[in-house]
Amino acid sequence: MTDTGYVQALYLACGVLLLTAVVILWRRELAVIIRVFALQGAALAALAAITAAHQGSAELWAVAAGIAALRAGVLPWLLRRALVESGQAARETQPLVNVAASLLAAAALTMLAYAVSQPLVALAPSPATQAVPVGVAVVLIGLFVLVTRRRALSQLVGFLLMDNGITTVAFLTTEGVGLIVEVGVWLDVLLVVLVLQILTTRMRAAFGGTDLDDLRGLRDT
Amino acid sequence: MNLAATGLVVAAALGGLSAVVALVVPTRPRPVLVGLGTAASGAAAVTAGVAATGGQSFAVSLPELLPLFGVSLELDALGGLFVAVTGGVAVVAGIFGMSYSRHGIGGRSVQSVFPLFVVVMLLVPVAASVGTFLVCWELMALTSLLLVAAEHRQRPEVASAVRWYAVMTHLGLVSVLFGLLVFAARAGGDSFDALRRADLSPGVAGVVFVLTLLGFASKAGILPLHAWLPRAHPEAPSHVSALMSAAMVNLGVYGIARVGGDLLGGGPAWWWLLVLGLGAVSAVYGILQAAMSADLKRLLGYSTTENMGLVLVGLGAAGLFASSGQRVLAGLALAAALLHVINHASFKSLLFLAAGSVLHGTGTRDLDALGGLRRGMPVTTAAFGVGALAASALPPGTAFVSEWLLLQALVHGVAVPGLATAIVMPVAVAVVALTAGLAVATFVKAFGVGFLAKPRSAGAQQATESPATMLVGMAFAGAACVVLALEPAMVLPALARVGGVVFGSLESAVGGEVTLRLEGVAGVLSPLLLALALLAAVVVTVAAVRAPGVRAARREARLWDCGGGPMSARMEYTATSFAEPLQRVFDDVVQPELDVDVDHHEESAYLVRAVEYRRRVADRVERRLYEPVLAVAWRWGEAGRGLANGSVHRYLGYGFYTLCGLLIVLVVLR
Amino acid sequence: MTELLITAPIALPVVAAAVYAAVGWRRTTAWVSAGSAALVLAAAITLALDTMRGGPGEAVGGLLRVDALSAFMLIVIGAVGLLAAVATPDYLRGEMLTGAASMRTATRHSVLVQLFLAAMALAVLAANLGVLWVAIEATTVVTAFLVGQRRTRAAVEAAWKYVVICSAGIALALLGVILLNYAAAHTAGHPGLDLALLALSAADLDPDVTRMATALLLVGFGTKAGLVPLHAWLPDAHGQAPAPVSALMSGVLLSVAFYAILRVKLIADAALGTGFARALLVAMALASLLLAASLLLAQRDYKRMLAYSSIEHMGLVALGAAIGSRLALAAVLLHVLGHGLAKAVLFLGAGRMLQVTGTSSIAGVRGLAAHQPVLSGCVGFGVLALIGLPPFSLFASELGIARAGFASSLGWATAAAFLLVLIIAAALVGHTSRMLLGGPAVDGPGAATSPRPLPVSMGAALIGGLLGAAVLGVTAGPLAELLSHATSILTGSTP
Amino acid sequence: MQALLVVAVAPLLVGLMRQIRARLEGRAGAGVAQPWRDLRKLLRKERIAPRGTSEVFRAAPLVLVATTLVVAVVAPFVTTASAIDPVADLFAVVALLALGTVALALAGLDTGTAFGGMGASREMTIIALVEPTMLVAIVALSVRAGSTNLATIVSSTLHDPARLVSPASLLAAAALVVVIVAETGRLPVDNPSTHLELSMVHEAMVLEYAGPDLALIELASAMRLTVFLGLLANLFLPWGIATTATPLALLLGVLALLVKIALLGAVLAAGEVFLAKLRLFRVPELLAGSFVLALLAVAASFFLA
Repeated sequence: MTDTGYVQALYLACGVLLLTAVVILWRRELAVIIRVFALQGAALAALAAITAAHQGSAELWAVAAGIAALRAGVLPWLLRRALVESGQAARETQPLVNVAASLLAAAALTMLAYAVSQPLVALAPSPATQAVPVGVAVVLIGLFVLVTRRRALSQLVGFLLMDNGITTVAFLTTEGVGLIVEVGVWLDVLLVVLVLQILTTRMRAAFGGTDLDDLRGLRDT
Repeated sequence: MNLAATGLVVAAALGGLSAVVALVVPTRPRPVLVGLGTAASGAAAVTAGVAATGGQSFAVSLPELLPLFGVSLELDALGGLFVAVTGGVAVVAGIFGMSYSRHGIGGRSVQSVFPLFVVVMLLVPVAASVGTFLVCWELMALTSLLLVAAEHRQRPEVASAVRWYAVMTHLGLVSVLFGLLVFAARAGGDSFDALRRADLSPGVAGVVFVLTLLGFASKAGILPLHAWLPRAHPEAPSHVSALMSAAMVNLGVYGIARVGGDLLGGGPAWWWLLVLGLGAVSAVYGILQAAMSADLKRLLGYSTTENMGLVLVGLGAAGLFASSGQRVLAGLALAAALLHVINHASFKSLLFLAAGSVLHGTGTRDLDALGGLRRGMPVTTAAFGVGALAASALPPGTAFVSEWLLLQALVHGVAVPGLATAIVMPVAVAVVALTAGLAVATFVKAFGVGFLAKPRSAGAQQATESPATMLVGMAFAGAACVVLALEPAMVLPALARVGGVVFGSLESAVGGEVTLRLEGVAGVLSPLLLALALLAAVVVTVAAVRAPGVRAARREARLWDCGGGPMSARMEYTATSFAEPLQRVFDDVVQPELDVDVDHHEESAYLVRAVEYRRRVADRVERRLYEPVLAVAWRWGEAGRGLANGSVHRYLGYGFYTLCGLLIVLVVLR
Repeated sequence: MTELLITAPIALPVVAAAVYAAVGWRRTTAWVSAGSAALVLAAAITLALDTMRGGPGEAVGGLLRVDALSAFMLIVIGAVGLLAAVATPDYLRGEMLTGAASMRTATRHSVLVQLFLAAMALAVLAANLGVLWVAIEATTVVTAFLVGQRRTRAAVEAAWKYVVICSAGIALALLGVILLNYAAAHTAGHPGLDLALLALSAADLDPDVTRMATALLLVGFGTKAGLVPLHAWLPDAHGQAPAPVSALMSGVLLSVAFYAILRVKLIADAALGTGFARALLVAMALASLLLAASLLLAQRDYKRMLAYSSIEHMGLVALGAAIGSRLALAAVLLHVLGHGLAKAVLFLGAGRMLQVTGTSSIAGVRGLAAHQPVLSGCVGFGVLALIGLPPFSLFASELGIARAGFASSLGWATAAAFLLVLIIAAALVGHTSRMLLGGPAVDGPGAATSPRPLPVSMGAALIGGLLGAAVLGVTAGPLAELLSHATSILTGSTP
Repeated sequence: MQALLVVAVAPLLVGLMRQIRARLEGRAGAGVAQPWRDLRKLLRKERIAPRGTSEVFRAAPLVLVATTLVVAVVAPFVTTASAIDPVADLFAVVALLALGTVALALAGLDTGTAFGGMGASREMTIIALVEPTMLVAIVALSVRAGSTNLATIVSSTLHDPARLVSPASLLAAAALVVVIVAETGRLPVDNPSTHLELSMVHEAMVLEYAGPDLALIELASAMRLTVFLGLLANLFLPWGIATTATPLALLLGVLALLVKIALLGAVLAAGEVFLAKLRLFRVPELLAGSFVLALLAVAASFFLA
């Protein structure tokens, strides 16, 4: 792969990542959100694959394959299953902040990410590190989704969004943090999602829904 | 090992042993063994303390104890005085407790904490490093707290007293801790030796002094941090009250003397004016509240505030004199203050033990329900009488001597130049005088209403004398009162040595063997001669009256009842009515709350069926100072609960906004 | 041999978990968990002796490393784990009596608790920051179901909040790990994420990147340590988890997360100077203390009260770490151990109170001392230990932190912190005395139950924990040397 | 010797004052020696023990007389050389006199009657204000003398008569006059000849006494009045007091004392004719006023030192 091709492919993948994050913020239907999330997973896998191709590293190819399986396959599948279980009533997210404001916030967060990432770029300027702000922005948008979305499932998506962003940063800066740690991280993420999914089921049994605003029993006021 | 060291080690060992014994022996012999052990420990401590004030010293360092800090102990004359006083109180309280503990407080925990309380009180004046001092100080708070809580099942007020005490003692600790730690940080060492050598800027020294003063004053029951005292002292079991009121509060004085005098080396005049001012306010306020109080133990508790106030007046005057180079007068004022500490310990332990005996015999400590105890409890009555005489600063009582010395010191305060002195000294004189006058009224009330006249309740009617050990305990305390009243000169050399520790070498200010002879200023007083003269005068009078052949036998006669038939106990003056005129006089200061409900007959508004009169003398300082603070805390708590409103979004939002803010700061600061 | 010993604290609980998974929880296996915890403690002590004599040791290809600090943390894990494990059988039996748990629940509980212990042991033994992160995140996963064990609405809610908040927070820490890795990749030494190597070559790290990484790591690990801003899971989770799990979470998990902060701070200080991490930690410490004070003043639930008190103590520990002198750090470590013991006792006691009275509301419990003297005594002394009264070791450690604080440039922060601690102490004493003191309640939920005596092993755990804290406060004995070694690691000096 | 003098003179002083009042009110009067005759009569009567009273009740008159006697012995009335110098301290003297009052108040409480309690309560209220005033006034006097020893104060005043017209001295004198009036139970604080329940103070306490006991109390009251007037006289007008122990000086001292006391008593008695008794709750205002005077005296002595 040529250098320009590599750079273009890299930036394309990063663009898709950021775009999908914004779309997740934009759309209300959970089914669409999950599909977009799968697309983001694929973009992330592509990013890994591009890096692998550029470096010619077998280990990175394996990592890319793992990412594709986990983030474009297993996790969206788990989410979809949870969505099916939850029935018709819970198909839409109900943001605490309306969509227009959310998008504005996303724009501001992206700016912030860009500003914050300057030293990261400055440490080792390269095409890959130039794209680091995208990863940071995805992390911040993910956190924003966690804070403002009221469905259990959309919080799950928000968490995964953060995780995708972090993985992006990892790839863009240092091509990963070593296989053992990488696998450990994946395992943890997977387990967290599983746990949250089981808890969603229990929540539905206990509360009759997955609206997080119902979770107000434990408080001091 | 000299006598001081041996005594102290034996005292600590005996105390610890008693605590262990309390845990293992069965209920029946427990109070006796613990009481004996505590008394023996106290006796050993007295020996050690007396030896230390006699010039012996003792130092030991135990770095293995108290992680991060280590423990170091040193017994000098100043510490020795307080060790001796504490030990003395422990002796009488221990003996008294042998039978007093039988009703309700003979449990394992209380009985094992009691000797420990004594031991840690003995260790406080011996501590020779910041860490050691604070740990002993806080252990003292802990053990006394547990003892105050001893009777929590019997009375709901105990729990409230525990809360007040715990919070305020902690407040005091934090204040002392701040002061000492700032001191230690500037001095670069924890040991008192390092602190003594430290060279502090006046500002820092002032901060250290004020912070520690606040904490120590709180322990001594000085305004404005006194509120725990009239709650905790009455609610504790009486022999514990005696220990707290006669021994523990002294350690507040010790702290001020040690830190302000010994460690900080005197300091400017304003420190001591502050001490004097706090003392003066406390003295008047304490005795006023005592005069209004109808609860015997609460009255005694407030009287402690008064007496500690007087001690601080003396201590403040001593510091003032020392700061202006008047070493003789400083010695005189300090001797007065320390003598008052000793005297107060003797009569306050006696009074609290007598109050305990009353509580034991009648089941109440409400003066309005007592009366006529002299028939059922003659020894207790006599004991309380001796104590009341001692406390009311009348000759031939103990407090008279120390207050006389104090006034002597103040009279000569004119020698100190400066406007502040010219204003403060007359006020201090007035305060001491006013306190003396009110103390007389207070103790006449306590003794006259509580013990003389007719019983006002069934409990007082059926009162019987307490068991022998309680009487022996009171007898010891009473003997101490009498000896101190007649022969105060015997403790003077010790006081002079203590003065040397506090303000550097002071010239001996008071001398004499039978007669107290002030050195450097004119003034003599002989309590013993005074008492003898009084006795002689009584004998002469008796002889003179008997001489003309008057019949010695007395005929019993009816009381004057205005012809209305026998008088009942309900017609008597109660403690409340006794204090009513005084309360009117000081209406503006004490601000009592009156509540009069008049219940009329149906037929006419002029015929009264029943009048209900309630009077409550609330602590005004409390009202003004504590209630707003409590209200703020309450509002804070209510508002604070909003922080945890259960919304997971808000919780995550805390993190989100913090993160964004943090990132922005990072961007800006780069 | 050493290699085996280093893996033992992780392997033993895993084996115990396997035993429970295979055999199930029953009379014969009830004490397996206690045995495993005791062995962990024994291993920890042996390791501590080894490290003091022979310096750090490594295992599993350098992924695990034990030094004095790890050994000390292992001792904390072992000690508190032992307390919790000893009390667990009685607790589970009590739950079964009330129908709140079944044999299956008990089995699951035991398996998860053992895995929890293993994860914590892994966290403190990890030689690599990435592994440390994985282990700490693993504790979240493992304990999620323990928090939600009762499956009531409240339990599910608490578990959800716990997992979501902690995962989000710890994700930030992951970002921090990755940034640190990035910075490390651009140094001469290429230390990767190895903690010791990072600390050695920290001076070469790019300051800007490291600064950002440190901020993220502190906030992220601070989440698990119960520090503001992402603290809010703590009262819910600690309030809802079964008592032994609350004891473990409050007594050890928070400290293990704080251990991560200490390791990060060591690197950050070397790279950035002490100012940055200190400023952040002081801010977090004061905010945590302020929050704890605000919520304790009018608290209505005693388990939440204990949870907020944990936030307070982590705030104090953070303050100590911010001060950063030898004395402060030694005090921090001592505080971690003392707090672990005292808080474990209190949570176990609170669990028993809940079983006896049937309510966790402070207003619902009155005059407990009258019919549960031993339990009340333990809870009362526990609270006294918590507010820093001697002879408990928290007195010495708080005094140490204060002493060091006034000697440092953080005098004002220390003063503010201790004023807040005073307010918190007042609130704790107020609430506790209302529950314990007074005559026997005549009616209300607190009085309805018949006086059930405290089970022996539960009592042993409570009294043992208190005695441990008290002995530690009187003399640290051989621990003093270990503390000194561990402090040297934290200050980057030689002992 | 001094004591005998005081004992002998005291009833005569009371008789004198009564006589002056009687004359001023237009009555003939019972004669100066009437109090002595009363005492003789009372002493011969039977001793009475009211039901329910205790040793305190019986001992109170003795204590009252004894304290006054001690003061009479030690205070410098005739000569500046005191019999027992270590007791001749102003504070001690004041406290001794207060002790007597306390004994009486306790006796009043001991009877258990409403009157006894009332009298004791009022007396204690008054003494709670009187004692401080006295102490403060004493301090004002002793600041300049540098001692609270009575003899020292008196002789220093003799040496430096100009001091008497200093503000401190005048203020202290005024304060002392007021409190002595209060302490001895004269108008306008208390009416020694009333037996009206609502206004009694002193008389209410001693209501149950009869016979020899009453005689002792009456004697003690008279002695206290004499002692106070004597003190007042010698503190502010010390001339004539014997500074040496020669018989002539002593005789002169006795004469001077008698004249001074008689004069003061006459002034007091004359004043009483023109005064009505204050309401009880107005009394504290009067005493507070005198307390402030005394305080000002001390302040003046400090400022002008």
